[in-house]
Amino acid sequence: MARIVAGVGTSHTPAIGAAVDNGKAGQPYWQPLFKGYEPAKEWLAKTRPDVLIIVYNDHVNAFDFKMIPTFALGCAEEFPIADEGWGPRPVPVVKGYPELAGHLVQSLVLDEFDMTIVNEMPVDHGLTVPLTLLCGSPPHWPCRVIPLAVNVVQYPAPTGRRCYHLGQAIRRAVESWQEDLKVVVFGTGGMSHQIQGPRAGLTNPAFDKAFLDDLSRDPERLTRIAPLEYMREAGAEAIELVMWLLMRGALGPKVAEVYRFYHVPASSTAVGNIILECR
Amino acid sequence: MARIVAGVGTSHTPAIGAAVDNGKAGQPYWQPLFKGYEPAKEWLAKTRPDVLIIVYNDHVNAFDFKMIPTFALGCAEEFPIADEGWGPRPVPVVKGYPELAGHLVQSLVLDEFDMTIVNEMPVDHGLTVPLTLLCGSPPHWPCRVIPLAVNVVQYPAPTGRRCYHLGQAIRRAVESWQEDLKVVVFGTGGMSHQIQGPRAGLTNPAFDKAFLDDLSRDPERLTRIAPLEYMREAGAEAIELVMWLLMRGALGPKVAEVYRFYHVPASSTAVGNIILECR
Amino acid sequence: MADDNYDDIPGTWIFDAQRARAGYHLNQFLYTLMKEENRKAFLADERAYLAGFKLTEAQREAVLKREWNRLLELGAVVYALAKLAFTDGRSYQYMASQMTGVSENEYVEMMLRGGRSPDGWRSKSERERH
Amino acid sequence: MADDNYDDIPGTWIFDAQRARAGYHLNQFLYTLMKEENRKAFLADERAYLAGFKLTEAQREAVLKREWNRLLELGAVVYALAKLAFTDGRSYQYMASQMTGVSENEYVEMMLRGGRSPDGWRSKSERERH
Ligand SMILES: [Fe+3]
Ligand SMILES: [Fe+3]
Repeated sequence: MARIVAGVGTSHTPAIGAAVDNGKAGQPYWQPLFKGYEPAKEWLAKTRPDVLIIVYNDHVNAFDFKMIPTFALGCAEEFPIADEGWGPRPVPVVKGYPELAGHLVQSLVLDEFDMTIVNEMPVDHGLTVPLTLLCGSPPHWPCRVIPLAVNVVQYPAPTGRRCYHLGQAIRRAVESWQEDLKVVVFGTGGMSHQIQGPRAGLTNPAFDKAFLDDLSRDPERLTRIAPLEYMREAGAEAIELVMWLLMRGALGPKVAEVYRFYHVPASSTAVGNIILECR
Repeated sequence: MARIVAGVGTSHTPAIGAAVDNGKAGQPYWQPLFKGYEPAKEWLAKTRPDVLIIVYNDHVNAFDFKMIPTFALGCAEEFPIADEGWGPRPVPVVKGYPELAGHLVQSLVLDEFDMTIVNEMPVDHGLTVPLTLLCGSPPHWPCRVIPLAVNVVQYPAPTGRRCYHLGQAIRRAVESWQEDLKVVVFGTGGMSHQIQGPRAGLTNPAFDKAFLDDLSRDPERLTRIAPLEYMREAGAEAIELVMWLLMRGALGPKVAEVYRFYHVPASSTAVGNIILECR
Repeated sequence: MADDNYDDIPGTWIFDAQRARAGYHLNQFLYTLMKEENRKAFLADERAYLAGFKLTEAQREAVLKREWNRLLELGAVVYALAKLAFTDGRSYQYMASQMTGVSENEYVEMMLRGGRSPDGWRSKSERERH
Repeated sequence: MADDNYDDIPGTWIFDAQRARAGYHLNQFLYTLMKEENRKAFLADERAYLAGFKLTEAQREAVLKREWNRLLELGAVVYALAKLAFTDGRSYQYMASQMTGVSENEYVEMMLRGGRSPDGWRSKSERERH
């Protein structure tokens, strides 16, 4: 039986990818951030998952405005790296897991989640920056990846509650897959950030800390945060945190926090990283 | 306040459109069918809705296999007629209602339905044949149309129960729109049909009659029909009937059946038409 | 949750995720037949046209031979497959008749008599008893 | 159901269905700036390039003048808008600084000091009291 063994929450700020790609990771601006991710990197190498389910959002790179899916599950053999305007990031192509992804779609639709099946899709920094942060710069990514793209660009994003429930359904779906697989779920984006308008640069460490605390202590409280509250308290783009709730939902009722890191700033964002193991 | 006043169930068999477009509607094969639709046509002309919400499925015309949305709501100003392989049907372009469609998406996503927003989309026979059957061949369609495309092509389609609940949510969403509008919902496709494989031509009038009966008498029973049961009893493509349940959900608890017509065959399908008024 | 025993229904192939994956390039090929210029190019040299798509050898042969049921089995979705029949100037009913192993006329006659009864076609065991 | 009082948040424009509709062609224009050849063509003759898109006069002027906040107001989505800044060889932080009315350096400094406090920015009434 396949099992989800842990979840990782992490920001996916594009500037982090650019810092690595341009050899700036050792500079004083970036050094504390990459140092803070070292333990998570070691944890993932030790955990050796077979599959990562990466919950992220596309930033108008794979999807233009013709179609905007709320939940899009990547079922392809592989996912090329998106050209976001300056050529694709120099990172390995992302290998999918079409058999398992097809099973997930089937199970989720019958479980009343209205998934969009995606058979061709480039992946942008939302997915590749977390891979870089957690896996470094290997010649090939260490495991297969199932991308789950969530619309958080056009309002309204799905509610945190809906995301949490989808996570729970993903857990059921993974557990009904016969193969013996170790699965880790990434929730990406956030933490507090506002990257547009006169309010740009808004950062709310208190909100972020409470969010990190309650991922293990009281996730139900987090599912009651209204979309507007994310925007008011933590910036318009903090709504991305609903993707962390999707990850959290997939971990089952009891988790143990095994690592946490928090840092301001990366470009205009607060950066958070947490590792939660299923208990 | 906008109100959903009635629902129409109707088949959308492409051969029906071809019969009209090629001037064959008066031939003995087709004459009984078009005669059977006359009362529904008169009913719609008398009812004069401002907006039709047409629940249908695309048949690999608007969507290729790159992306397959479970529920796609058309938010465009207008929808061109798809070229399904022999040039577009010679019928008027379909005018949308982007303001109301945008409101529906917003309301439905916050109500935890995982809609895909579609801003550009040609519409195929699934949507245009019902318009032809109910409105004839006018120079312009008599009202605006919001297309709701449901995936019933790649298994699994959404369950009947999920569709019914989406219909209920659409009713709530319409009723929270300030404008004074009369809305009619079309559920299209079906009835019993199997159009592929050694089993092609399968037709089950008893199943169809029970389905028509229970749309007003016991819709909850219909929501418990499993996907497999549609396929076993009424043909692989009878799964399209879940779109009639979506329509039924949008009508509220009490309806009166004001018209029914049933006919076999149109090409390989059984044809059904029902009109249900909200009470 | 998933009642996925649909392999038990005789005489049909359900287009699920697995079949969609197997038929992906086949369906992308069929999808191109929506355009007149592509239909012409295909008919002018079928093998050359097919060389532009990553079909399996079995899929390619089934296209060339118009083995309709085999194409369904190999992952064609019926709505895309119909575009191949239309390219040949055939009707949907012709294609359906070929799938059922009768002539187009016989198929049309069967539909006019009310279609095929579900009796004997609900499950493989019911089919065997028939 | 819908807590859609987000107009009450100061200093931001929420990209909702209505704004997406208003900005549809603007965003489709910005989307084309993902390609190097398009960026070159745009910079070579901005007005000529823009003529290929159904922008409103206000949107066109705001693009030419790089009025970043105005573009957000007129329906640009920020991720697409960033492609315009990149086309100019500018950084994301530059664009953000222009939106906040300070220099890029001042903006970067503010972020290094921990970013902007939410106090005074939660609602329009809180903003006025500040
Ligand atoms: Fe993001
Ligand atoms: Fe259909």
